[in-house]
Amino acid sequence: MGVIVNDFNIMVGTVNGSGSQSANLVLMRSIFNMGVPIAGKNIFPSNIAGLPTWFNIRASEHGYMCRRAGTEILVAMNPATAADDVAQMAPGTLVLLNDTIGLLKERTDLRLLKVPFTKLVAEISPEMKLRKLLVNMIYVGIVAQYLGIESDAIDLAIDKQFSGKKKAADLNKAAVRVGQRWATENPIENLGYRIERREKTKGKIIIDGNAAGALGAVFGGLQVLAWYPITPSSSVCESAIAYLERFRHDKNGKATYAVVQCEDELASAGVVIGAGWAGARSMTATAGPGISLMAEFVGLSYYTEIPAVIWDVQRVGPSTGLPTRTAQGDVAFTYNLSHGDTAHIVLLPATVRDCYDFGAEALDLAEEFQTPVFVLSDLDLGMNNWMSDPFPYHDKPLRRGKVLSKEKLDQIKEFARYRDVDGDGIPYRTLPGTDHAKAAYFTRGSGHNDKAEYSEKPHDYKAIVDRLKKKHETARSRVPQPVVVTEPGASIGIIAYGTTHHAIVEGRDLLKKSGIKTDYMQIRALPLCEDVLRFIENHERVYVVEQNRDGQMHELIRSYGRALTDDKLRSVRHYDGTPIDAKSCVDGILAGEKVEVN
Amino acid sequence: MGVIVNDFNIMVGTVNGSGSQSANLVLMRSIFNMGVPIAGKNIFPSNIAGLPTWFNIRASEHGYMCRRAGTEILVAMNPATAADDVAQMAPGTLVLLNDTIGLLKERTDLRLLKVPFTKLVAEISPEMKLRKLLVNMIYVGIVAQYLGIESDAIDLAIDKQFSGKKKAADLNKAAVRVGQRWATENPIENLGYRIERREKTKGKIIIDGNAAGALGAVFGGLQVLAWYPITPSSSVCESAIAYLERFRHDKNGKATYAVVQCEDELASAGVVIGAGWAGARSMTATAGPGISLMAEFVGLSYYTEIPAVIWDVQRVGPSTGLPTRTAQGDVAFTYNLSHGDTAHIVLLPATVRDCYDFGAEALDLAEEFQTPVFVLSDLDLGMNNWMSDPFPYHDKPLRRGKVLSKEKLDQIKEFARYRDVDGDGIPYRTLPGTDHAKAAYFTRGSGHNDKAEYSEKPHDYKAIVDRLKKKHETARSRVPQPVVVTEPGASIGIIAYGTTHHAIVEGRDLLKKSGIKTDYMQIRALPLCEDVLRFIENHERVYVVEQNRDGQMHELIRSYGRALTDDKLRSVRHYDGTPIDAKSCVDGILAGEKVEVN
Amino acid sequence: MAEQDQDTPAAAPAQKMNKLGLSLLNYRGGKSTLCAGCGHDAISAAITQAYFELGMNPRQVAKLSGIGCSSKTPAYFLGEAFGFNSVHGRMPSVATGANLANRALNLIGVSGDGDTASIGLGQFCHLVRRNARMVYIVENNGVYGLTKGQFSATADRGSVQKKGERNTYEAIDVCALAIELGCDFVARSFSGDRKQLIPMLQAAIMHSGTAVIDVISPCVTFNDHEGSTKSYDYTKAHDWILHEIGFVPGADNIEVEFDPGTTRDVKMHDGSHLTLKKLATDYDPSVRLNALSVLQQGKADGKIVTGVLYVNPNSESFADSLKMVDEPLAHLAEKDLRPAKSCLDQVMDELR
Amino acid sequence: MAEQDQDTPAAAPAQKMNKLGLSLLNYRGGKSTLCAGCGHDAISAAITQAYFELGMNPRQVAKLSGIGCSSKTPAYFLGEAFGFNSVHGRMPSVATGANLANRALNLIGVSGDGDTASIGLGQFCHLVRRNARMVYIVENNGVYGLTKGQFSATADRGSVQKKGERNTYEAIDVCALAIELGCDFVARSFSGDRKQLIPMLQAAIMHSGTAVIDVISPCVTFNDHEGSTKSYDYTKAHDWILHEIGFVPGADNIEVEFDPGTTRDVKMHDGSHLTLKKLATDYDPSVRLNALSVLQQGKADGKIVTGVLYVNPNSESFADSLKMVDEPLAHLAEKDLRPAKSCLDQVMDELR
Ligand SMILES: Cc1ncc(C[n+]2csc(CCOP(=O)(O)OP(=O)(O)O)c2C)c(N)n1
Ligand SMILES: Cc1ncc(C[n+]2csc(CCOP(=O)(O)OP(=O)(O)O)c2C)c(N)n1
Ligand code: SF4
Ligand code: SF4
Ligand SMILES: [Mg+2]
Ligand SMILES: [Mg+2]
Repeated sequence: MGVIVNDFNIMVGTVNGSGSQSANLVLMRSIFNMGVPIAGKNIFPSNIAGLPTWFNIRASEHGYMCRRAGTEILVAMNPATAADDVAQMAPGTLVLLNDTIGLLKERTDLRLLKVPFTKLVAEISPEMKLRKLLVNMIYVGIVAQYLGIESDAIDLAIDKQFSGKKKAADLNKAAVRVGQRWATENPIENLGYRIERREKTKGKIIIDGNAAGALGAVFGGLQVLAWYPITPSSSVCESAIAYLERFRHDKNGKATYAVVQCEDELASAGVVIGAGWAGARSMTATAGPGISLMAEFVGLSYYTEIPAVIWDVQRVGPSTGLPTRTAQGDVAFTYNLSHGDTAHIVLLPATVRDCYDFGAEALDLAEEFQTPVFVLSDLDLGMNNWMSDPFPYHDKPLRRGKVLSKEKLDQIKEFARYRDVDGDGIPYRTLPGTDHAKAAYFTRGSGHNDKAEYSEKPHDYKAIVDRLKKKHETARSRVPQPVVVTEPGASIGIIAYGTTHHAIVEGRDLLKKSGIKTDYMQIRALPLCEDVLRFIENHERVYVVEQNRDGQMHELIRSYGRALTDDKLRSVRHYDGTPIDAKSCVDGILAGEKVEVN
Repeated sequence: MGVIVNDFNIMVGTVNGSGSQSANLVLMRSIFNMGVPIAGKNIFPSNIAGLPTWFNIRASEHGYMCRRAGTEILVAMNPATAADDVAQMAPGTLVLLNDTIGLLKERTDLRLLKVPFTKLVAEISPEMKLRKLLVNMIYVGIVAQYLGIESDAIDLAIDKQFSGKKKAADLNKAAVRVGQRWATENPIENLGYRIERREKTKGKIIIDGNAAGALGAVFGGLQVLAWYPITPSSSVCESAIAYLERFRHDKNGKATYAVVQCEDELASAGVVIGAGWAGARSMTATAGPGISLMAEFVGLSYYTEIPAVIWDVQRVGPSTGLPTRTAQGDVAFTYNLSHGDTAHIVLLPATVRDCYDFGAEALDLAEEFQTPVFVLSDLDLGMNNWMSDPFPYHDKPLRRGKVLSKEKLDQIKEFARYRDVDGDGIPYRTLPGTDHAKAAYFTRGSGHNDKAEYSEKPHDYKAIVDRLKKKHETARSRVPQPVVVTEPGASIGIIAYGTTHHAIVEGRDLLKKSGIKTDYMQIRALPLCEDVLRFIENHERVYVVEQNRDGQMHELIRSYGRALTDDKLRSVRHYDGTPIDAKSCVDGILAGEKVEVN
Repeated sequence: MAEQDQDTPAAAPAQKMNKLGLSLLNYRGGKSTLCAGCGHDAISAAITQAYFELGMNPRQVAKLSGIGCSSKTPAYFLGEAFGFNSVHGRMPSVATGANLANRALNLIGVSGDGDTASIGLGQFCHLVRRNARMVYIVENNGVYGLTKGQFSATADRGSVQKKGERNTYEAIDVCALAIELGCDFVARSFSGDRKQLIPMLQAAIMHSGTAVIDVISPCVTFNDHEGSTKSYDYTKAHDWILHEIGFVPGADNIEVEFDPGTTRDVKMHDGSHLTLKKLATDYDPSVRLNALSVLQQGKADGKIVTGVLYVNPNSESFADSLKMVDEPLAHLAEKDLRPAKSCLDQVMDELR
Repeated sequence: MAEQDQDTPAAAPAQKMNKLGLSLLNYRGGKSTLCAGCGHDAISAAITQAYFELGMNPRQVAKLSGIGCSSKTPAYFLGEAFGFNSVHGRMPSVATGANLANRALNLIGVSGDGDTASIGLGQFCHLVRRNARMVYIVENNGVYGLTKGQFSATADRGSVQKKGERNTYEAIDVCALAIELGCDFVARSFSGDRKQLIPMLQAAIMHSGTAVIDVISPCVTFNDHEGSTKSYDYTKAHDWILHEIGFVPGADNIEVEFDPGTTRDVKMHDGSHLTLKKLATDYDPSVRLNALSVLQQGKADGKIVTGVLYVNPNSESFADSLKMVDEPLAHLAEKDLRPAKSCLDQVMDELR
């Protein structure tokens, strides 16, 4: 077997709260600093400290960023899971085992190295508290040494991780050196994996989706942020707060924004709607349980036509479900959130760049369409580290929608809050406080006519909801449109969205190797547009790949599509809480194509 | 023109809080007492007193019970709407106008009678307060006299309405007499409408759907009722309380039930789930806004597999929407209520008999399937008066589902709360307080294995949600099955559910007259069953008729159905807040059939 | 200046103008659809009068409410003001959002006892805690009027429903709660006491944080019978009036004359004066525990305590505590909202 | 009878049995997954001990909670009891339902300060109002532990977060609220004061209505630093202990000996005794206003008042006020649940 260069997984099994997170990030960034694309995924429990956590670093020459099953190098630091972790390894895996951990069954088919971490770390610091943290840097040194990661790359990563704290950086570097030395003293023959310098990460950034979304919102003119903490969405708001605090004060140091940590998600939704009504760009972020609680308010926002942006960083299950696992389970629910007939704009970011773009775009769309806009991220995108090209500065004017100022009111004969003046279903609005005789109107649920007057008349109600539907139709072509990638000669299509995208990118290459050419449509928003139907028409079979049990997007497409048969449109689903990998999607498609799956 | 017998509408336009409701019920019941089928619909505003209200009495020889557009006899008592009410009448309509109301435009094409109500009522009572109420009985007398309704029939109705209160009854009878006398003194030539005695209502009852549902629940062993008032569902609970108070005390006068008026719908849902968990048959009733608020709890109930019954008496719109108008707008939302992948059992009553049956059936299904069960009624069914055959006593044992008692636990080796022992996806449960070493388990969201132990393992989660899906599949054949009515030679099918049923019953007769034969499938529950697909397969075209904007059931059928094309399955919708009438549904179908619509 | 103080007997009362040159008509709203005699209508009239007399631009006012008969009333006063009839029990959060988006708006929230003390209790408490600047009125009739008369959470234990049912729950006293939660303006009044309510409202409108006024407002249709403790008769008979209230707007810059022996003077944040004329006892509304004791005592004695229960005129509003710019956020221009390109570049650099 | 009172030095402590013949092991739960040193774990231990000493059948207990680190703890005590980890902030309604379905269940609810005072405030208040029989424990650390340390609604104004942010909101005092809302058993303790907490828990368990115990329970990971007012150090330093608490179970039928001059004796509903030994001052917990003043005073003095703040042992539980049958509803047979055919016939007749 030859040497595999820049294409393998490193898995670290550890305990949360043990400080291994910094070490893992340093290891990941060291590879990145070698010019090799990486993707880091943290698999953590729903508690604060003391439970098993795994961190997977994927190095990928091709820049594949989805989860990849299989581990080439395992660092087993957690006594509680080491036996299990080791048992799951394929023969030949390199395992670094903390030598204080005794294994019941020693496997001879692995390359198992017992590392005297406790002894090694003792050299570096006499302080027990520090040792607990530094021990992790030792495995960074060992792994780096075996893989040929250069010291410069590591030091750069450490400086970044402990930026400003030179003493800490130096201590950590010392720990890395100890690890490197130990590895040099304990060489491995024919390891078979190596990191080689490349130029593939130059200028790139590493960021998580939540921070990226926050950045987009802050540069998109976010004015009011209301939130209630919930994993995995909290860092959307926490990052936004940090950026707001840095960049959004006037010359007197006063805030050009407001943040409210609310008592719950009902309140967050209310604040966002109240602020949207009064003319501020407002947003909140939550996860499924919060979405459920916001249902009534979202319906109000839809019927009263008030802008509101709601991020849903999707996780698994109800309440104590699997709050630290990922899913795309809220697509259908958010699209039609609230009782009665409703349909909302939903943006579906796949990358951190999308998060950044949609952070601003959602605010624009909400004000343009005067309606709630959802951004459906997920835990994998939101909380993991992703490599990306740097984000461009958006300098197009903010789209504030059809707002009638005092001056504009002077120019028009009549103002009717809910009238379809332009034929696009989107009415004009005025903002509270506008000092004009024609400005004021009374906002209430659906019981109103086009002048916002109370009405229980059948035709008034029907007119309102028909126009709302028209507005939704208008949105089809104005939300972010799908991106299509084709392969000459392909008769099979794949549709995916959100983080499933990354599994498709790799999956298509794998499929191609199996002789199956595919075209790929990445859906980026709801409502769906005509192109989706054309894409389906133009292919023999189309696989909709997603991360939920019920094939929610598959159903939405079937619902939207005319004359779609199941024979043509097929559903591939992955829904065990882990991010979808390329293999799951390939296997699903191969099964559909009745190709033998290995 | 001949005389139309037993087949016309009487509309009374009045003011709510004016006491006309009793008069309208007496008039309706008088016709009923003549043996002629009736249906009464109250169109009332969302306030307490002083706003326009209309009451429509349909007399129907055929027993059609849906709304029928058009008015043959108008009683215009409300100065605020009289002009409008009168303007809408077709030529020839008999209009009884309170002579204190001046009309701007007098129409000569109507048969307009100005009735000196104020003068007439003065004869009966000197008390102003009483006069305000009694004035309404005068129009009862007049209309009854013109139509040939016998005094016996009226007196019987009055005795029922004022049961026990002889003095009130006598006063009201006197007012009726005054009306009758006035009518006799002011005869109409060739009125063209008449009530003739029939035998079609013998033994029948008149009840509203909410009371019927409450009765079903109380006779179905309801133990805990939690509620928060909301129109149009309040009377489900208020009726249940009345029946519970009458029939559900032990020999010491102690209650065998508990009722909690909660602080909101979140709390109602919580109480129902807590009670269901602890082993009581529990239920709540609400409308759309409450459903929205219950979303999180319903997801918990689904994943933790706790029985819960939730009535949704559907109304229109959000909050201040049209809370006193009817709709079938919550079908899709309740079916998949809560974030993540969920699917619930939903019962769809069409008649008051269904309400009664489902009142008990929902409690059975909830315990059998250990899951939330919705009953989707609507304002039209819930709050209007419907004629029905009397309800049979259900004497089959209550179905309490798979509960392991202390004794049963002794007999089994292991108890695993979430294990699929029987292959139907439904696990066994124990009730809190069971004094057995094997009994206790810990209830939490989806993060558990089949022994109810905490687990974040991918395969544990997948196993749980796959089994939940299986359970839902099991439900397909165990929920109330569709009812099919056929017409020899029909190639067109109609699918409807809930109150739309009544428009279909009449609509099919109308269609037949237009030469279009139809078969009809009445869906009575979700999840859908295979029969629905077979019904579609067996017809050239199938119209799904319903009362919401987005064709929600149409979409659910398309989602469930394989290989259904839009060309075959079509959607007919009525959604202006009024109950669907036969004509709307016929017009929709004729348009689809490209038959000229008049 | 202060035109409302000039008594011009020549002009018909309808013509009377306030300092903005507006007549009472400019402060009226749509026609009420409530039951004739409903306490809520009297409160709407008092609100109309209070704003008119203050000479506040109605277009700078925003009216918010939840759901209920009470929550309908914003449609019946200040027709020139923007209104928002939101969802049941959640107006406080909507008002908070509106306050943050445009702090120059003068907010008035109208709620019911069900809307506030039943479904909305959590939001009410948290609004008070945040101290967003607004007047929050509870039109308290002890029942859910709009859903036909069920007991609400403010119904007194032992009080009797129209159909005869007796309430077995302890009543929630929203004033006591607000005081306990740190609210800096808490008062109770009676819809039948216009003389008390109008100046109380004016002081509340000028208060710099959340001002809570619980107004007993009888529901003539469902809760005005014997056995009710929220009927007109009962309230009149059991009203324990703490003091006679007066209000002198600060903008008028008039030196207030009052006798320190008989009248307390509270100088509000904006310089206006709330005067409290001593009645039977001398009540000091600047001590929280006083308010709690007087409420407990009222409860023990079967009295309804009305008046300004607690006031701290130096209340730091939510917007201030957030250190927001003075200009309403909603009025900020794009340049204030989008940071410069250099800021983004800086962040990108850090992420490399 | 009272085996826990016999001091049998021969038996090893682990073997010690209670009156049911169960050892402490029978009252233990699963292994905790909380941070080492978390206050919540100490509370779980106290709960374990309290039930063990009471000799209550653990299978008759049901443990309920919302969501949070605190709400996880029902998994860590009383492993033989049924548990329900429900949704965030809404455990009170679930507990109410469980109480109605089976009034024989001995309910213990565990919540956090976020779970109770932020998202769950409304439900908490309404639970107290209903007075469903249960112990309701707030494990109060002033932060949302499980979501990594944001301030909750019980964080004191001015207290400092780990990252340095200062809290600008007024703290919600759940004890004061509960007292204001008519709760008949309200106490505060400290996770570090096992001696106080155990008898307090025992009295709460025997209380006939809702018993609220707010336990300051430091979060070692996010709120145990300087500047925190919920740290171990701060709480120890500022603990104002009202009295020394003892508990004598009533089933033992032992005449309680106490010195009326130094000790107050509260005879609980079931005959057991709560004894409160006077410390610096003689605190009378039978007067609501006393509790409110002592809390206000504590606040003014920067003290954390711990002890039994208010107790009224003659509390009418929710199930009693509903006049329910004594037998748990969940145990009723079909014949009790479905009225006779004649009843239906009667209704049908009326509808004709
Ligand atoms: C979520 C929700 N639940 C229930 C209702 C029904 N509802 C409307 S108003 C109301 C109670 C109003 O009582 P209150 O606030 O006291 O106002 P009042 O009518 O007495 O003035 C209720 C329960 C609703 N609109 N929304
Ligand atoms: C509806 C909902 N919103 C938010 C969350 C996220 N969440 C879980 S626990 C928690 C706060 C817990 O704080 P607290 O009750 O004080 O418990 P602690 O962890 O401090 O013991 C939050 C916000 C959730 N689970 N559900
Ligand atoms: S029902 Fe009561 S609260 Fe509602 S409008 Fe009528 S009197 Fe007022
Ligand atoms: S985070 Fe805080 S509250 Fe949570 S377990 Fe750790 S110490 Fe306890
Ligand atoms: Mg009320
Ligand atoms: Mg906490």
